[in-house]
Amino acid sequence: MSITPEQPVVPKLKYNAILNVLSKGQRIDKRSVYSYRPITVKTNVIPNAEGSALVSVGSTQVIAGVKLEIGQPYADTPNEGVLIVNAEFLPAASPTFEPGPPDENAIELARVVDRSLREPKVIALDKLCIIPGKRVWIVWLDIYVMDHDGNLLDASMLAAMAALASARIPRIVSVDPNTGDVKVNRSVREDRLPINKLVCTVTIAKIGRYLIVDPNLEEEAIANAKLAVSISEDGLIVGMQKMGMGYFTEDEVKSAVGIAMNVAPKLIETLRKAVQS
Amino acid sequence: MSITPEQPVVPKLKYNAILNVLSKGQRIDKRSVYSYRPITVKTNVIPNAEGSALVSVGSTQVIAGVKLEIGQPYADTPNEGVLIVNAEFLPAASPTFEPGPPDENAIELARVVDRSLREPKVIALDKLCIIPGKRVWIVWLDIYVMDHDGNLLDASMLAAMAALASARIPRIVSVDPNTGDVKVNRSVREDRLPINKLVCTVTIAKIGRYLIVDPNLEEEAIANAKLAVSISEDGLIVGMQKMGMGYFTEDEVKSAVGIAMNVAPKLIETLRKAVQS
Amino acid sequence: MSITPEQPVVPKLKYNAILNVLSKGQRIDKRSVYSYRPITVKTNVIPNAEGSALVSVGSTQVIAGVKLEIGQPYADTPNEGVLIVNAEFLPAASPTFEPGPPDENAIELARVVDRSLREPKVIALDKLCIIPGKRVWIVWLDIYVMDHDGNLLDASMLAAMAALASARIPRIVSVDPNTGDVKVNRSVREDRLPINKLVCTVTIAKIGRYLIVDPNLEEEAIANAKLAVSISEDGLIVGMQKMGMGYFTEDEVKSAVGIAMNVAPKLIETLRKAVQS
Amino acid sequence: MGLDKERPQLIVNGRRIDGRAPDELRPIEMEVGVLKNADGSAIVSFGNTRVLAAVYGPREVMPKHVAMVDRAVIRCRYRMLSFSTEERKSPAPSRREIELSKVIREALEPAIMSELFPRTAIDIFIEVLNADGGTRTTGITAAALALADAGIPMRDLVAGVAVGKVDGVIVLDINKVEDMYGEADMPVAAMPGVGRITLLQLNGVLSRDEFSQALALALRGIRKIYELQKEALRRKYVSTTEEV
Amino acid sequence: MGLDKERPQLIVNGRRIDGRAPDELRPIEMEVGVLKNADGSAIVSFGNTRVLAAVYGPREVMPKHVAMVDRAVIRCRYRMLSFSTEERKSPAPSRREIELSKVIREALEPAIMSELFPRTAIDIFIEVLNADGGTRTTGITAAALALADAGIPMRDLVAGVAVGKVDGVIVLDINKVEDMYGEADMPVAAMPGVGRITLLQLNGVLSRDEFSQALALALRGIRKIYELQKEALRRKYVSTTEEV
Amino acid sequence: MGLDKERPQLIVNGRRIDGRAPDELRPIEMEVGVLKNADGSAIVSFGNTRVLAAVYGPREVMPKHVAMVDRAVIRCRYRMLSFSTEERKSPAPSRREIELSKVIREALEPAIMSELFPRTAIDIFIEVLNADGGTRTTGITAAALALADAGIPMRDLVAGVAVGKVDGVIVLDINKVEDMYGEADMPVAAMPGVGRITLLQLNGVLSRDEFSQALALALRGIRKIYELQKEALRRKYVSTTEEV
Repeated sequence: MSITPEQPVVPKLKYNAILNVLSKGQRIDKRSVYSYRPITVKTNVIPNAEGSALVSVGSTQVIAGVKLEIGQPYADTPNEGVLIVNAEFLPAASPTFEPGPPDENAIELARVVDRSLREPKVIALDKLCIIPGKRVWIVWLDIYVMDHDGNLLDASMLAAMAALASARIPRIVSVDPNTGDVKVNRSVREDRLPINKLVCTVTIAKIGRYLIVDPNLEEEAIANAKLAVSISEDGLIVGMQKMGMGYFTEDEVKSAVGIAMNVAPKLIETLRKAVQS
Repeated sequence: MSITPEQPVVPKLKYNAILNVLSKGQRIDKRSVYSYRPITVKTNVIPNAEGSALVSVGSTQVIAGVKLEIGQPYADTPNEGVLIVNAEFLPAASPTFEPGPPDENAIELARVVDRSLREPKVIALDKLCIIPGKRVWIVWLDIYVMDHDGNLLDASMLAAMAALASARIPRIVSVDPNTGDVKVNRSVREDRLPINKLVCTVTIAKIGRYLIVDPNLEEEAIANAKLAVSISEDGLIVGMQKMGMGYFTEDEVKSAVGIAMNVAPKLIETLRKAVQS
Repeated sequence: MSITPEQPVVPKLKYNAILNVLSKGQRIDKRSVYSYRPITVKTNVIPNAEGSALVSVGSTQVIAGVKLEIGQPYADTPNEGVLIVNAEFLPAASPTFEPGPPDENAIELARVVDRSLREPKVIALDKLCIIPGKRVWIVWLDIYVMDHDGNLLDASMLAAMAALASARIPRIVSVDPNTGDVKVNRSVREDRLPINKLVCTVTIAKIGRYLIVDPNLEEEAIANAKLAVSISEDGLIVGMQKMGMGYFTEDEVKSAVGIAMNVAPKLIETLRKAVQS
Repeated sequence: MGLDKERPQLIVNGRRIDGRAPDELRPIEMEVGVLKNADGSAIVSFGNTRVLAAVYGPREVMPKHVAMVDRAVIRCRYRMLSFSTEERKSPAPSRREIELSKVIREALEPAIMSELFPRTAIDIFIEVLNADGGTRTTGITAAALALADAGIPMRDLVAGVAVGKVDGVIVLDINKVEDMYGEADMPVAAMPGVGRITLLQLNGVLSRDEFSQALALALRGIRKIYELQKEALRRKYVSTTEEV
Repeated sequence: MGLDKERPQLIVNGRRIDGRAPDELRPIEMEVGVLKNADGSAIVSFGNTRVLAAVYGPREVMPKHVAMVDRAVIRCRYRMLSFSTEERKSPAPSRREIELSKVIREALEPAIMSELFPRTAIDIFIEVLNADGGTRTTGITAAALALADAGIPMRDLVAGVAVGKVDGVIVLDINKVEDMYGEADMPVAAMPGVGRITLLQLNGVLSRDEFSQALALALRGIRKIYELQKEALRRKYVSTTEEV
Repeated sequence: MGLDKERPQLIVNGRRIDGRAPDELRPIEMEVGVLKNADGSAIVSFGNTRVLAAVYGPREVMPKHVAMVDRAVIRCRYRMLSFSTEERKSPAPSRREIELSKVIREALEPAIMSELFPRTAIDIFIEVLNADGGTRTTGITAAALALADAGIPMRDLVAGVAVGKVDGVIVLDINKVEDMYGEADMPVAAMPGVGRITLLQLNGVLSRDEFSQALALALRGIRKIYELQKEALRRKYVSTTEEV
């Protein structure tokens, strides 16, 4: 059962203050309406992961890791590797998060990231086949939210993308096509995980009648609704998700998409720098 | 832990009214003590199921569906198909049902249906072997209670039986006895699922000292206990289950069995008509 | 989440009484500080188990059973059998135990028993290989606490050890090294499960400044902490676990180990007698 | 989308695999008030996609601490019955079902006047009987009818449909095959009377122009479905009145 | 009941596979008061079937909302220990165990004067130590003794036994092999002193005559078990008194 | 410890596989106050073992019945992130994680002045980011810093380290390879300022002398770690002051 969540209490004064600066094209933290908080991306932070990244967007912190394991392909894609995305909101990240299996918010986040990677074929899964129909690389992408100050999705997508793009594949020592036995030496990592293109999400929040990007926790608390737009480096829309209990008009949706397409290249650039280094 | 259930509150007036008409051989809904409410059986209501039936008994509604899948036989019956029966009480069906995995009542219902099908060999499981010891048809029978107005078991058994008897087996395209690889074309359904005989259950409720069949929800609320008798079309007793917190005397049990054997042929006839059409 | 447990309420009077006799080197049940309550070990109490033992230490009762099944070895020990230890505190055993999956106390107990068996190689797992890399004996050791009057670990370890040492292996009728097919006749049991050495645990409780062995339920309720020392029949320390919310000084730890090493041979002797008969 | 092998041609001579024009809905059936116990209920079919929705409430909340002092809580569960899909679906709730329960709830929340019923719950159960594409939007359409049938005050009905891109063409109300082999699947729900989009997801790849075109097509389809909803409610109201 | 291959002959010269006559019970042992902590307890064996029952209560109910204002709630759990069966049983509760917990509770409810203890719980734990057929009826027999041992007022003891049809013969107190290869297994429980049948299940196929015959045989067996129960309680009472 | 095949030689010329002397700690890093939302937090690394600890509290307890009238309840969870290990770890809590959550809680309880905060909860979350041996003791060391960072009054800090026996030699601060192929792994935690051992486990085989030697080595190592803890807290305090 999905249930109406408890609404965070935002004092009227605060609410008015946020709206007031928005009416002047500003944010309470001095940002412009279409700009992000400072972003940092650190890759290869987890020695045991084949790829990893720690991302901060303002005070929001997310860590993502990639583990590569040998497994069986899906029956309908016998010559392709498999991508599995999970997300968890650590109870460390917020006083309101509780320990336990991922809730609907974490599941939604993981599934939006998953679709945004899968649909534009971000990973070249066709290059991850080891024995056709029998053995392929399974790409486990695990995302953990460590500190929650709003806009978890965009931070998670950046961490996911950076972890994938910096991942390297362990050495395959031997392959027996008959038995399906594949021996791997995990202590040696060689080729990069093959990536076709970079993707990011841009989350636009609607507060009153205003649209802003990268809402922080206070802004999210008073936002009517959010629209996340996934955009690939070649400028296509590769995913979309309306979130929250409010609505958008057709015009608002179109504006939001336009804003997202303007902002996305900067995020893609940030990613490119982080994974090249 | 099985726990004493909350007793539905039945006003004393109602209770006396029901008992009063019963003492005259009647029911509050004008039925005679040994007659069923109107029964409808619609088969093939679910295109994606190999067999399906929607049954109503008065206002009680149950839907059952059969899915056929390729799988492995049990080790002790290597040349037989496998039957798996599940039942769920949808939260839509009653204000007292909660979402979640099947509770003890749903599990008991599924197991009584299962035994009533298994013991008299209703399905010719021996004809569902594809590769001896390796591949057989798995018969998944899923029962969902949609609207609860009493006597869920008899309605469920009717739906289950009708779904099975109207099911058709998907075409097997190829079989490789060595690898166990079986290819199926689900878009073409051919032979009927082989059925040896039809079976029904007749549930007798005890209210005060009176025995009645097909109790509705109000009658169940004040019944001391129920006895379900499963009967095959050749007039044998193929299952039995006492339910509820009360008891029966030896004489009451014998009377109940007699009533059930008298009533069963009508239910079997209803089933026969529904699955022939 | 592990959570501070509810503290049992021990009347001040009782507490003082226990401390008072301890100060004279005595226990409230007349035992000396380093002696166990009466111990009984009955083996082969469960006909369907390959090995079993019912152990009582005072009023504490534990039953352990061994089931042997054919299964696959772990990838890193292809020529060895597999040991799996589970423990459950039956709700029958104490008014404070609730039905459900094992809690952290039962899991800790099982894992301490497991390590105390695994590290000193109590079972000759290398003799339980049937087809190298493919088929080995799986040793399922299940421990159930039936009545809780303190010191569950030592009683459980005695029951586990006695069940293992009295277990006999079912007859293997046929082995097909190619298919991995192994036929077993469970109605005939032959060789003993190969045991390299006997092991016991000695649990020392700290009450005030005093160290005692085999605390009963009342003593456990007021103990600051416990130290369990696992000792093999050849006098080595093969495991250790500090339990409880208190602490030990370095000297207390050393004293406790000394006490345990003195007491262990008596427990080993009790075991030896029980499994020889 | 996946499943490239044996991919069928989805558009032939401007017609879709089931013969429809690109902007054509499947045959739609709606029946309101199909259950006795539920406060409101409806079954809606879009072609072979068939969904039951049932509503209980406003009613007492259990457990109590879930209640809110200023509004009713909306609880929503979307599920697929085991036999509704081509391969049997395990009855354990999938991650997909958990996500869809959330987005469906968020698609209905803007329409329900929940502020009128503080400290209560409104429970919405959506059971997919047969799945052939567009189950979430069919479910939203059915749930809106069930809410109305339960007499719960709403700002407007909510109707939904999935548009998509198949063989390069933007099409309305995609079915399972089009979803599986197409380039994009975009479910949309809206309150047509007040012009509010309450659900919007995109699973696939679109250019900005294609997106605008798809959104407009969805909103046109939704308006047609909305008319069918109002007619179904009228039918129910008339037949109930006649019975009296 | 499946497993046709290598099916043994179950009746030879009028004797059963373990040498018993058709209407003969297995050796029965009963011990009352076997646990220190439980308010009442008993171990009962029918041949190799061996079951422990423990009772706590009447006691405070947690969580409180489960309590009833006019009676004690009875909570009952039937379980098989992992090593009690030929193949190791997984400790996760099976559907069979969940069903049996319910029918056993319903077999005991009519005997317990729960109306004397409103707002409390009576907890019954049945642990199958070794399973060789008839575990539910052995469990009911043990639970009745444990309830009596706990001093809980009862209208009568409850005793149970499984009858069956093997090789065409109606037999009393079937064991595992007879259950597995026989034509029918029918567990029955009753309050013999007052003539009330509180559990009745049939797993198999019987004619109407065979059913009547089987039921009568079960009730005769139950009367014998009932005498053994009373003796076991007397023994406990005497030994307790002697200790004093 | 298993895995006998291809067992590497662990001590060569008195040096360990990573070049350390037997009584040498790995490089240790500690950072306090790494999270914004948590009341206290720290990341501690022992070589490649890297653990995050976060503390919330004292705060209101939910559900309420868990609260204690005379003290704060301590709740503790130890977890390994999925990618922290060589083979991906399933996110379902393992029995190992459940046991370690308990022993870590019991290692911290003696230090926390929980009697000052009755009816509240102090929640400790330990997340293993990368595992290379000694994760529980690294976690305890980090948790003590997080508790101090949260301003929770403590009797002393708690620091921990795992000692072991490899190739017959007693060594300090064992890493994963030494744990896997060595003869014994003995995690120890203590409050060094007051000489109290709060965690002690042995997984392996030791003689009595070896045990005494190992315990003494552990306590020496713990004292060094304790100094680093105090320094890390001082650093945090100074930098915070400077910011002001």
